[in-house]
Amino acid sequence: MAEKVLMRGNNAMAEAAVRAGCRYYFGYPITPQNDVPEYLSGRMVEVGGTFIQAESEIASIYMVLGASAAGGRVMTSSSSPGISLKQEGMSFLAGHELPAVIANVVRGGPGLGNIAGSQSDYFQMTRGGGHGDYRMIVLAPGNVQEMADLTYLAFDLADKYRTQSIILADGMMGNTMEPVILPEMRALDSLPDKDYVVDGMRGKRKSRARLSLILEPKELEDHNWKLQRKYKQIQENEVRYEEYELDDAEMVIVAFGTAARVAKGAIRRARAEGLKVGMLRPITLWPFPSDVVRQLADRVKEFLVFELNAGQMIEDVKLSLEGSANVNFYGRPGGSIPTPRDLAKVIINRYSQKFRLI
Amino acid sequence: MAEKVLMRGNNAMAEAAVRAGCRYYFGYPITPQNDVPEYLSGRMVEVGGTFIQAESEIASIYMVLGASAAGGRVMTSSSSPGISLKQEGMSFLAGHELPAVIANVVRGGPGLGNIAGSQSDYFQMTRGGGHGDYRMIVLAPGNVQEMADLTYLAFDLADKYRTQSIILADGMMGNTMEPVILPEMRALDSLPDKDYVVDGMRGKRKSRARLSLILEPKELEDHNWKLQRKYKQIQENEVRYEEYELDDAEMVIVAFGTAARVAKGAIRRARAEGLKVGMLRPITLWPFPSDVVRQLADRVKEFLVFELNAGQMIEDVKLSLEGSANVNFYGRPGGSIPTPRDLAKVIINRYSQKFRLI
Amino acid sequence: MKKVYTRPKYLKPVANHYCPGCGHSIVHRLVAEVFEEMDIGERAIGVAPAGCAVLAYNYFDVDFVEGAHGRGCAIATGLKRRIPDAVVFSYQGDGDLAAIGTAETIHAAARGENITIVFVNNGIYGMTGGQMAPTTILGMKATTAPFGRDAKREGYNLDITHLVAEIEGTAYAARGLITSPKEIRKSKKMIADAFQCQLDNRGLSIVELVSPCPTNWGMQPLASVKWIEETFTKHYTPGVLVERRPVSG
Amino acid sequence: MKKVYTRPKYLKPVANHYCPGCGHSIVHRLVAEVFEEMDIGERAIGVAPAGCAVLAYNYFDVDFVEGAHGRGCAIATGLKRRIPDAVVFSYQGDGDLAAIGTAETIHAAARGENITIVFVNNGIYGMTGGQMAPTTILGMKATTAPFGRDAKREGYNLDITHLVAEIEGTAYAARGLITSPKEIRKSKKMIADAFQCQLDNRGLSIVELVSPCPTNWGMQPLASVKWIEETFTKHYTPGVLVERRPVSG
Amino acid sequence: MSKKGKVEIDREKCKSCGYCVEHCPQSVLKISENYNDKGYFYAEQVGEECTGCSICAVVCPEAIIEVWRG
Amino acid sequence: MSKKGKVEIDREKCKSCGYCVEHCPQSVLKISENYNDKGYFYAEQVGEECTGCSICAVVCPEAIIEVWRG
Amino acid sequence: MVIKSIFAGFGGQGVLSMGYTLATAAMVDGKHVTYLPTYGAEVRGGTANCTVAIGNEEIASPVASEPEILVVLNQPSVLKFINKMSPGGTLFVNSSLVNKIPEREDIEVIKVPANELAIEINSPRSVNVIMLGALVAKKGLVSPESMRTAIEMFFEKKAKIIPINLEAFQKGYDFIKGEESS
Amino acid sequence: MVIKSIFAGFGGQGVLSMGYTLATAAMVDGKHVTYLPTYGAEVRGGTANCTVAIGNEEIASPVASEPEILVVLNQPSVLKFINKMSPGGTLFVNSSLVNKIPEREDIEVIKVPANELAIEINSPRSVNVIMLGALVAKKGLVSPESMRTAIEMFFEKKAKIIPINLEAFQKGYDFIKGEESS
Ligand SMILES: Cc1ncc(C[n+]2csc(CCOP(=O)(O)OP(=O)(O)O)c2C)c(N)n1
Ligand SMILES: Cc1ncc(C[n+]2csc(CCOP(=O)(O)OP(=O)(O)O)c2C)c(N)n1
Ligand code: SF4
Ligand code: SF4
Ligand code: SF4
Ligand code: SF4
Ligand code: SF4
Ligand code: SF4
Ligand SMILES: [Mg+2]
Ligand SMILES: [Mg+2]
Repeated sequence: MAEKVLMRGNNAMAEAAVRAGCRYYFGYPITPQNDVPEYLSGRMVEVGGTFIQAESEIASIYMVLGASAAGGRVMTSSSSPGISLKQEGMSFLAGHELPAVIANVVRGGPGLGNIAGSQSDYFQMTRGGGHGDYRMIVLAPGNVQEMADLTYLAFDLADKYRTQSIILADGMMGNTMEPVILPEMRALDSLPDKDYVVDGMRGKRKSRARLSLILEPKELEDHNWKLQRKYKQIQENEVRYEEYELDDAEMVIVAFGTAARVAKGAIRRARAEGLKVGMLRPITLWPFPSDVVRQLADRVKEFLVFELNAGQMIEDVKLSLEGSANVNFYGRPGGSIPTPRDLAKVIINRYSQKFRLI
Repeated sequence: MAEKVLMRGNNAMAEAAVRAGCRYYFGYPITPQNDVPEYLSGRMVEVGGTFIQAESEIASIYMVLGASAAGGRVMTSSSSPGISLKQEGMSFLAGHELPAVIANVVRGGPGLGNIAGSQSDYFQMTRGGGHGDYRMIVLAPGNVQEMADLTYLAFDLADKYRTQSIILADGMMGNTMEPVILPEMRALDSLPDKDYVVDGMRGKRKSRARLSLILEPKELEDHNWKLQRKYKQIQENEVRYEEYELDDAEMVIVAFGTAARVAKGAIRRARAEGLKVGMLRPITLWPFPSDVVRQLADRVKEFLVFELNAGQMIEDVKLSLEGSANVNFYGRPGGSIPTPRDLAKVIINRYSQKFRLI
Repeated sequence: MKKVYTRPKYLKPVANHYCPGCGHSIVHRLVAEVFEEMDIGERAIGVAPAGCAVLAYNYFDVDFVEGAHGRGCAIATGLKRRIPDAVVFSYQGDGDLAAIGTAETIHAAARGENITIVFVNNGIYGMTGGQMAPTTILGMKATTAPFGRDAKREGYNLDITHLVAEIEGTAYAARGLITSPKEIRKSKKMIADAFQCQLDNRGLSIVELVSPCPTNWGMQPLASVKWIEETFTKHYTPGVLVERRPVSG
Repeated sequence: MKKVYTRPKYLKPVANHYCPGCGHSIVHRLVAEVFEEMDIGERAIGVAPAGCAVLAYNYFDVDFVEGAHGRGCAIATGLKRRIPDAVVFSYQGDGDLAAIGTAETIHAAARGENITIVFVNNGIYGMTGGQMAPTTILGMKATTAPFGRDAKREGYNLDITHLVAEIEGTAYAARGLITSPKEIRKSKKMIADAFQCQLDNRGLSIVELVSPCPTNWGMQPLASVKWIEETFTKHYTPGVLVERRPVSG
Repeated sequence: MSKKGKVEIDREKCKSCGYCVEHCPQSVLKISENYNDKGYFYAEQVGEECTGCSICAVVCPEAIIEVWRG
Repeated sequence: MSKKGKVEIDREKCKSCGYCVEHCPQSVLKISENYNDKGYFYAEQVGEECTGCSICAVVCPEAIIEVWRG
Repeated sequence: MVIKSIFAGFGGQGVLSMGYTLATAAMVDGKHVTYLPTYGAEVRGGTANCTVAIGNEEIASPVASEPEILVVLNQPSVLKFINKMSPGGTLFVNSSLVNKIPEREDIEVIKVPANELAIEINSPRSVNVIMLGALVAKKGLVSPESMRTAIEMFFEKKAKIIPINLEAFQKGYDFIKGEESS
Repeated sequence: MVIKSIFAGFGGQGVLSMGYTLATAAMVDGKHVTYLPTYGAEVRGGTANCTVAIGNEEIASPVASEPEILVVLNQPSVLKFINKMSPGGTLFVNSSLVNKIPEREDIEVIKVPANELAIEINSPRSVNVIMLGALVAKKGLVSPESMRTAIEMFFEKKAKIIPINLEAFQKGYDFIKGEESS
């Protein structure tokens, strides 16, 4: 087994990308994810890959589109405002059906906001902030190890479904260092073949075009239904989540990423007081583990959604539950991150109200 | 009363903007909304306003931000890909708390898609396709008359709440001509005063800044809660919808915009066959008429959501119902618009299955 | 008798959607001829613009990626970096390249990106129906400049090729006309030189083709080419604007 | 004794967050002095950049709008069109103005937008921690150009002020240094001339201030100004680049 | 000059722009009085003096003129 | 030259950049051996030969030098 | 009841103004009406067409997937649209330019030699208005008076050519009435 | 149990490397550990600081809102952070540069004249490592062996200065052990 190294979340993500076979990175600086381009500017030279600091986030996403159309494993990263700028390009990637890995190391919003960790881009990432009916796989790492592991996975999923995989982290996750075991380096020739790539006919085949303009409504409709079938497949196959202390739980916290991390600490405190609290941590935010939530409601009637925003994932929880359990929300927008103790208070409070403790 | 004129939806919207006191328009051509900039390029000269064809959608949205910060009633318009490009700016407008009216004459997506009418930007508009926790008032006109009326209203709402008002139309609505009665021309000096405007101190007051950067998380959190309170207020005061043939309905269609138009025709056909079908047409997509939907479910147990997309508003319907009624979906993404007859078939089919007719 | 001219092999044998007399269709032909003559069609990859040439991949018989409006140079960059031995070109209109795509164009030049830009300047937004372009000259009418472009109101027209030529990473910048047989032949030479530049790894090459848009100019085809020669070229003089780092030997 | 120099009135009496020896703080002072001397502070509206000067409104005692990264000229356009008698300026860094904001800058110039750009060129992305800027010169290191900028790998540095100067709508373009007392005085004169240009309604005015970023250059303040004079100015020569349509009489 | 040539025009694809007619040095092309299925009055060769110089092909936007010479 | 001047420096805002010290033609400024609350070794006037020329103020990034002359 | 008509022809034949004028007349008549032109220049060089829906109730869809009326000015348009027509519909063809009409027994075909008629009144550009005259005479979708008003409104800024267009309208109108009474 | 420490001082005092080295040592020790530096240059000219959390269970939050340990190298940092400290915590001050310490009776204050000690070993830049020595000696968060390994790892590319830094560590360590035993 590989050795543990102390790495910053952003760097673990960047290194995992290289190990997953990513040789094309196009980005633009923005706090709190600057480590990614900084790390890769040197690293890509070492592995013979391409690093370009583009003139903007928009240029980067279209460089991604170009390199992906030509068959490369390719990545870009940014943070909230920069991700907003990429929305058109992300819609194009979806329409063109091209794989790409995109990291959003979320900061406080809206507008210029701040550079603290936040989760307020949940809607943007899970509902498609760009135009048109499309979805992307959204992976939410819960610690630095997962920053590496899920990034590694993201490339395979992207290729498998010809889709975008999003790494949805936040400023704190990106900048925290933890010991991490890095995934192994993939040999480039072990990567899956792609038969849709635009790389020149070379006298071997007919000309090809990758495109998303389909003027005839009926044809564009068919294209859309095809996309929807693919999304359906992803929903069936790729749901990922973590169950934490759920066995005997009477109250379920639903939280992801940094919030889930804090929630674990809070749950330990609550359990220390004798409260039967557990957590469901969606790892894939899309596809959302709706069935798991729904099934939990068969035995647990009290849910608390905890997010570092004003309430976004709660919609997915409610859509899953369809009224079958009670849902409360606790949220902190704007980059505020409560301590496990703060959250434990909220949990204990809700729990006592519900189960008439005290 | 003013005379009826035959006008294209896009032009009716543009003229209504001028009559609402809009004197600043910044835009960029994109089909199917080109009439808007074309109309206003001449009209603004007539009324002494400003028309700029910007170098891009991004530049336009930031020109909007500037003119709004300086106190003007200001508008931009675009269609899906162009709206995606504006997402960063829209998040900034939300953070800066600046009013603006933005029209999205939706086309088929994702990517370049096509120029037919579509409703696949519902998520983008109602959930905020940009980063951060923010919402915008989303008005969905059902015909050309409403293109004018809701645009007129949009400016007042934008000023009242210091928010963005979105006109969510589609290619067909924008390009259809119908007789319309235009709202009256507002005198510029009748427009509400604004006390937050950045227009130079002029020796009269201290310097002011309009901004969204709030580095301290606690302060940005407070700013966010303040925004949320405002959104709450809008939800309480500004819900708009149309009820159509609901009195005795046993099945409710939920549809907006062009889809609702088609649905009316389908309902007339269904009723001609003796089916008790009605429609709820949300006019404000955000705030969504959740309470109305919820109350309807007290007596109607069968809902059919009909959208010109692969299923987006259905989430709001489900969130409103919380499992209290049965919901089905019929959708056509990619610019396909079914005929009233097609839709009637779907309705009759569902209705018969449910109520065991035939 | 011997066949001395036939449709170039890298143009598909299909009708196109361009209006009668449109410059795009001539430029397509020239590029396709150059591909055949230089024997680079098999490794060519084009980026199609949002613009009248949006369907270029339906006509060119080479690989293509459809671009978003203005982002041709960025997409071409991604393609070229992934497949350095491909001949990558971005086909763009004046709105595409000189308005929304300004930053992408300027910075591809600054990077000395080894791609070729085929830039069709018709002084107007053709596809969307005749709105003002950055290249629309003073006095010229457009659907969004109904009184004719006025410097005070609509600003000046922009010579983007000149700006690109000023940038060090640009190896070759030229402007040709799509008007008479003579000018068309010169333009073709420029296109060939631009691609040669890419083959020689010299950096960015751009050829601006000043082209008629009879439809949106409201002119007959013959009148439109005449207008180019008499009026439009006053703002856009043909010729080689810059040639840097010539291959030695 | 008479007070012959004091803090200008349009600078708030507060400490700023800039690093020791940072050029931004000197430029702030110069602009504030010009406002006072030309008596235009009461109708000044600034646009703050995303960049080290993001908090400019905390220091300038005039009205301000905070901009998004790169969009200063667009926001300034909106402001100026709404309030033509205001003195509108966009304060921007080299990343802001010459990378992400390229299109906005070029087109504000093309429109001859009657605004003033105060452009601080420190050859680096200061705020985000020393990444390469379009203006980073060849050989110079940056956190995203760890081996030093190499034309083949990272492309050439861009002289955006030169490009802007080439555009017809630009009435005034100049480049000054923030180094010695002499150069600083010249720079101040340029800033005053640029604002005068706006007062005279002559079109776009831009002043580039070549400024030290001791922190990200990894130099002491005094070493950094010396490096500007000896090395950086080889790429960015100070002087007036263009002056168009001078006021008659 | 005394070379003999001929052209073949794909009349269904002709859009009647008139460029070939305008530039043919031998004036052997003209716009027909008949139109094709798309409604365009197509160009056609009317004289025998064609030299096969290919100028018409150089200006034709539709790339539908084949030229023979010999 | 024989004019008399003096400067007053807001030492708590000084960041010790050294510009004023470097450029004072009279060399009457120096960096102190003491630091302010922010930890910067601030600049101070040490000689009497100040002419009030204001050059120090022209280069000071913090705009914290007031100059008197007369 | 809502009646839908499609007008189709080459770009330059005044197809869109036909629809627009008819829609205006319907508005003047106080009817419900929508007019939907083809929009967007994304595909060029095809035929132009537009749809008018007129009725005495709210119009559900401005699109005509099965028009009751089809007015075509050129050959390609006949081929393109004839199969969409609703059974019992009426096809108006400009018989001066259209000779091949695919057989359909369930529709009525009205041939109007519009080019010839236009030449008769010395106004070769009025082919479209002549067809409108025929349409109104045959189907009475709007009153002739409203149609005249609509024509006057349409040419408001070129008052000079109002008379000739009114004459063209009458020409087409009379052509049908003459046929009917003959 | 998780123990959180904050390290704070001027930018140039090696504050971040203090935290980083401690975190590395904890990793070598096989402990759970997180290290969170201040990031982003959006506000300049302040103090630098970082947080290290070490424990034998998963670490919930890398943030220390109530640190058990505070290590400060300059005066402003004492004032900024002392009130956040958790009761019963330990404050390590570089007493060479810090003279004002606000009173708090519920914490222990360890004064280390780090600048002087650094000069004693002829390595004025090693103030931070000396403080680390003191910290480990007093609190035993990690083993001295792991700390030495971490120092070696940190200076891997500047092998020459490893010995002097090991010496600095020992100097701080011994300072505390000396005090304790005295
Ligand atoms: C983001 C975005 N904005 C706008 C458009 C609409 N659009 C398509 S092509 C075009 C302009 C075309 O003009 P030009 O580039 O000059 O090409 P031409 O048609 O003249 O050849 C525009 C504005 C779009 N497709 N995408
Ligand atoms: C859309 C967006 N992208 C990136 C950033 C991050 N960002 C803030 S400032 C900056 C660059 C600053 O460099 P420059 O403009 O040269 O100003 P300086 O700090 O050097 O004065 C960047 C990339 C942002 N705030 N928004
Ligand atoms: S609109 Fe202009 S550019 Fe477009 S195809 Fe027609 S002539 Fe060509
Ligand atoms: S990082 Fe550079 S530009 Fe930013 S404040 Fe510090 S010295 Fe100035
Ligand atoms: S080949 Fe020459 S001579 Fe013959 S038709 Fe063409 S242009 Fe005329
Ligand atoms: S040049 Fe080509 S398209 Fe034009 S008229 Fe001649 S043959 Fe027809
Ligand atoms: S005013 Fe002149 S002489 Fe006096 S301290 Fe300043 S620079 Fe020196
Ligand atoms: S120039 Fe100003 S900040 Fe710099 S040392 Fe002198 S007084 Fe201090
Ligand atoms: Mg064009
Ligand atoms: Mg900079």
